[in-house]
Amino acid sequence: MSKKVYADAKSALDGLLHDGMTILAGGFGLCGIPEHMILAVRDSGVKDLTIASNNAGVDDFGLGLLLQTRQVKKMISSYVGENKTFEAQFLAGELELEFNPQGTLAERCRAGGAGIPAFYTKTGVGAIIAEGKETKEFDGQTYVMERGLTGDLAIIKAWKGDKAGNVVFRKTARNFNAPMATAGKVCVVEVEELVEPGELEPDGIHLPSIYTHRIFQGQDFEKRIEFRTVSEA
Amino acid sequence: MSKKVYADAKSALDGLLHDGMTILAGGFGLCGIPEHMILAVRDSGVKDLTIASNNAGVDDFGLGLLLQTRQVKKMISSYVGENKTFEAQFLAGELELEFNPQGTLAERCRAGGAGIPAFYTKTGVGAIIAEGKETKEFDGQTYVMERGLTGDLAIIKAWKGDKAGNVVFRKTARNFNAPMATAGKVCVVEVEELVEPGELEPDGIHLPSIYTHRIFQGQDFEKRIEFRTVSEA
Amino acid sequence: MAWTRDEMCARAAQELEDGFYVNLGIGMPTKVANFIPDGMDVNFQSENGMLGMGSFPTDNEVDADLINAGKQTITETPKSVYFDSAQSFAMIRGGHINMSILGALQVAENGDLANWMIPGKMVKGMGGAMDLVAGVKRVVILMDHNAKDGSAKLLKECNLPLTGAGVVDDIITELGLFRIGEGGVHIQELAPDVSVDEVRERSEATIVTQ
Amino acid sequence: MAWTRDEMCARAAQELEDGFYVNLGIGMPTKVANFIPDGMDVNFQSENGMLGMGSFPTDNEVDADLINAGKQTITETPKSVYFDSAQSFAMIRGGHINMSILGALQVAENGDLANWMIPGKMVKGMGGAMDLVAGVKRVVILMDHNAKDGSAKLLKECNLPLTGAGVVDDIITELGLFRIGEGGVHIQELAPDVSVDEVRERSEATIVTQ
Repeated sequence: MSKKVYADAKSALDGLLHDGMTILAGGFGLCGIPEHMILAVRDSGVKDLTIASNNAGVDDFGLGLLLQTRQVKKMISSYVGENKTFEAQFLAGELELEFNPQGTLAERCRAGGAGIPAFYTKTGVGAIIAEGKETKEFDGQTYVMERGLTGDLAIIKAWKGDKAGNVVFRKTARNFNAPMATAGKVCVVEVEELVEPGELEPDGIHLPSIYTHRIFQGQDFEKRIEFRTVSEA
Repeated sequence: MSKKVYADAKSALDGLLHDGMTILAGGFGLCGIPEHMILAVRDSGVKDLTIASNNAGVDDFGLGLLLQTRQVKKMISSYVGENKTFEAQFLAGELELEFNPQGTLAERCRAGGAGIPAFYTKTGVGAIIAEGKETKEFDGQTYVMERGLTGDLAIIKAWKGDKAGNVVFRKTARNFNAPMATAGKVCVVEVEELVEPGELEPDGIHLPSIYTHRIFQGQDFEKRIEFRTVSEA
Repeated sequence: MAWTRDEMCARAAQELEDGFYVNLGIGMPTKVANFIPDGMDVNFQSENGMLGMGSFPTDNEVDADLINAGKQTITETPKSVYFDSAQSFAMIRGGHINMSILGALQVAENGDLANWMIPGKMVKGMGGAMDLVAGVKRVVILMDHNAKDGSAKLLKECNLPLTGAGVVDDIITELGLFRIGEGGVHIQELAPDVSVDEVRERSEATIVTQ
Repeated sequence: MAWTRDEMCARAAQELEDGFYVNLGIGMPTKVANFIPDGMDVNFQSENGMLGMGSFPTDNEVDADLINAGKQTITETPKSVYFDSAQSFAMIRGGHINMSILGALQVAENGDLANWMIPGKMVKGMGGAMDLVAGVKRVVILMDHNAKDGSAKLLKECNLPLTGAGVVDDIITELGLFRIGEGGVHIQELAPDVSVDEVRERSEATIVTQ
C-alpha cells in the first residue's frame, strides 16, 4: 500500500500533468489549499488549464500564482474577489470564467465522484446562471438540472493521512477538499503529517483510501491567513 | 440546547406518530437499528405505516415486530430475506413492497435530505425496477431518474450523542442511519451514551446537530447478531 | 427617527428563536450575532463547513484552519462541528437552516432578490448566496432603505440580475420591518417617528399597511 | 477435469491486482478472499459501509456493530475505514471499486446478468447487486456452469429479470474462464481436460475461441 506514497509534490504529480487538462483544486479562500502542488503545477509549466476551485486565490498565493504565469484558460468558481490578477485577465478577455453557486459547485463534484451525471436543484432558478439549462417541475416547484463534474486530476490538502491513503482534515480546512477528491480521475493528497495505517481512528476518517491515488507529506506549509480578525483577550 | 433531550423512546416520540405516516428507519439487517424506538412505535399502536428501511428485521426483532402487529402497510427496502412474517403477509397481499437497489435507496435519502428532488443513476437501467421511470442519455449512456425520498420521521440509532444533538456512529452500525437522519422532517436519535456538548471531537462528528431534533439515551440495548460467524483463535 | 445600524441588527436578532440554526451573510448581517438575547441558544452556520461558529479569536488563538465564509479567522464553541462543503450545502439546500440574514442591492415586492452583480462592474461571484436564498426556510434582508444615490432598493421589479426569484420573506431597513405578502410589501413595524408616507416616498414597491 | 470450487476461487483471485479495491458477493465469491496471492495488497469493500474488511472474529472479538453485507460478524484491519451507506454506494456507483466478483443465475452473451429474482418464487430483493454491476469497473461472475437441473446458465439471452444490462466482463465456472466480447462468449482459459465442445454442449450462448 505504500505504493501510494511519494516524496514531494513534484514526484507525486509526475506523469499526471498535461496541457488542456481539468484540475479540481480543494480549499476555500486560502484555507486548506494544496499549496505545494500549486507550486509544482506552476513549475511544471503545464498550460491551458481548466481549474475548478471555489476561489482563485490571491495575487501572490494559491491559485493566483497560476494566473500570474497565465497557465489557466478557464476557472470554474463561485467567488473570485480578492484577486486583481484575475480581474485584469478576465476583463482583458484572456481568462474564461464559469460561475457556479457554491453549493452547486460542491454538489457537482460530489455527484461526479458518486456516478451521478446530473441532479436537480432550486439554486439559481430564475437567475442568469440557469439560462440555457434544463428545468423540470417537481411537486409544483421548478428546479434546474446541473451536471456532475469530474476532473482529470484532483489536488487536495489534508491534515493527516496514512500510507494506505486514508485521510483526515482539520476544522474548516476540510471544505471542498473531500468532495473534489472523489471527483478526480486521479487524486493526489498533500498532508501535514503522514502516518502508518492503523494510526487514524477508522470511525473518524473523512476521505477513505479508495479516493487517494497518491499521497505525500508537505514540508513547511505557509497556511497564509486572508483576513486576520482578532478580538481582545 | 438540552431542549432536544428526552428521557426515553416513548417520550421522545410523543406527538410525532400518526396513522399513515412515513418512517425512515436506520440500520442494516439488525446492525444499528433503533431498537427502543421500534418497540415504542409498536406500543403506540400507530398503523398503516410506510417504512423505508434497507431490511425488514427478523420475525421477532427489529422491524419484524411491527409486521407481526400488522402496523405496516408498505415497506421500501432493498432486501427482505430472513423474515417469514414478511413473506407470509406479502404473499397474502397484505403488505406492499417497493424494492429499491440498496445504493439507490441510500442516495434517495441523501438527496431528500439535501434538497435534491431527483437525480440520475445507471443502477437498474434495463431492469424491471426502471420500468415506468424517466430515462435520459448523458455522454452516450442511459441513466434512470430516481426521486429524492423524505419521511415524516426518521428513527436513528447512534453510539454517542451530545445534548446539542451532535452524533457519532460506531463501525458498520453507521450504514443508513446518517443519510436517513437528514431525510426526516423530524429526526429522533437513540444513543448508547449521551454526553455534554464539547465532549465529542468536532472534526469527528458524523451527524451534525442540525439534523437531530430529539435525542435520548437508550437502556439495555440488545444489539442482536443475525449471523454470528467466528474463526478459530 | 430611523434606526441606527446597531438598532437594525438588534431588531433582526429579535426575529431569531431559541434553538434556531442561522446563517449570517457577510457585512452588516454578521453583526446580528452581537445582539442575541441573553439565554437564547442560536447556532450559527458558516457555509464553508461549520456549525456552532464562535467569535473572533484572540491573537493567540488565531488558526489558519479555522475561518468563516468571509475568510475571517474565528473560534469554535462546545457545540462546534465541522463538515465538508457538500454536506454544508446539503444542509442549506435541504431546508435545515431556519433563517438566513443577508444584505441586498434590490428587493422586489414579489420577493425577488438581487444581491450579487451589477452589470458593467467586475463580478466577484455569488458565493453561497444563491444556495442560501433558495434553500433556507426564512430569508431576512438587512439593508439600507435606499442606495447611496438615494434611489429606491425596494422595487416593483428588480432590474439587476437576480440572486433568486420570490425568495425574500422579510426586509429590515433603517425605516422598519417589512414583509413580502399579498399585493406588495407589508409594513410590520416602523422605526420611531417614521411615517408610512416616508416609506412610500423612499420605496418604489407597493407598500401595504395592515 | 473441471475445476473444484476452491480452484474456481483461486482462479478468480488471480484476476486481482495489487492495490485493487474489491467487492465480493455473498456465497462462493466471499471465499475468493482466502486465495489472495502472498504479498498482494487487496482491499475489500463491504457495501454496508466499510473498506479494509478483515476475516471472521474469534469468539472474544465478536462485535454486533461490525458485520459484512451478508450480516456476518467480521473484524477490522489496520487499513479499515467506516462510512455510511450513501458514501459506500457513491464509491460503487462512481466507479471507484476495481472489481466485483458475484454469483449469477444467468449470464447472456451480450453481458446481461440475472442474479436477483425468479418469477413465481418469493423475491428477497436485489440488495446492492444492481448498484455493483452498474458501477464497478470490472464485474466477474463466479458460478456453476449449469443449473442444478442441468440447464444452461450461459445463454443467448437471459429469460429471468435482469440485474443489469451488458454489465458482465468475465465469467469463471468449473469449465474455465470466459470473457464477454465481440460475437459472444470468448474462451480465455479452460480447466484441465475440458474441451471446447464440452463448453459448447453445456452452454446456449455463442462460444468463441481465440
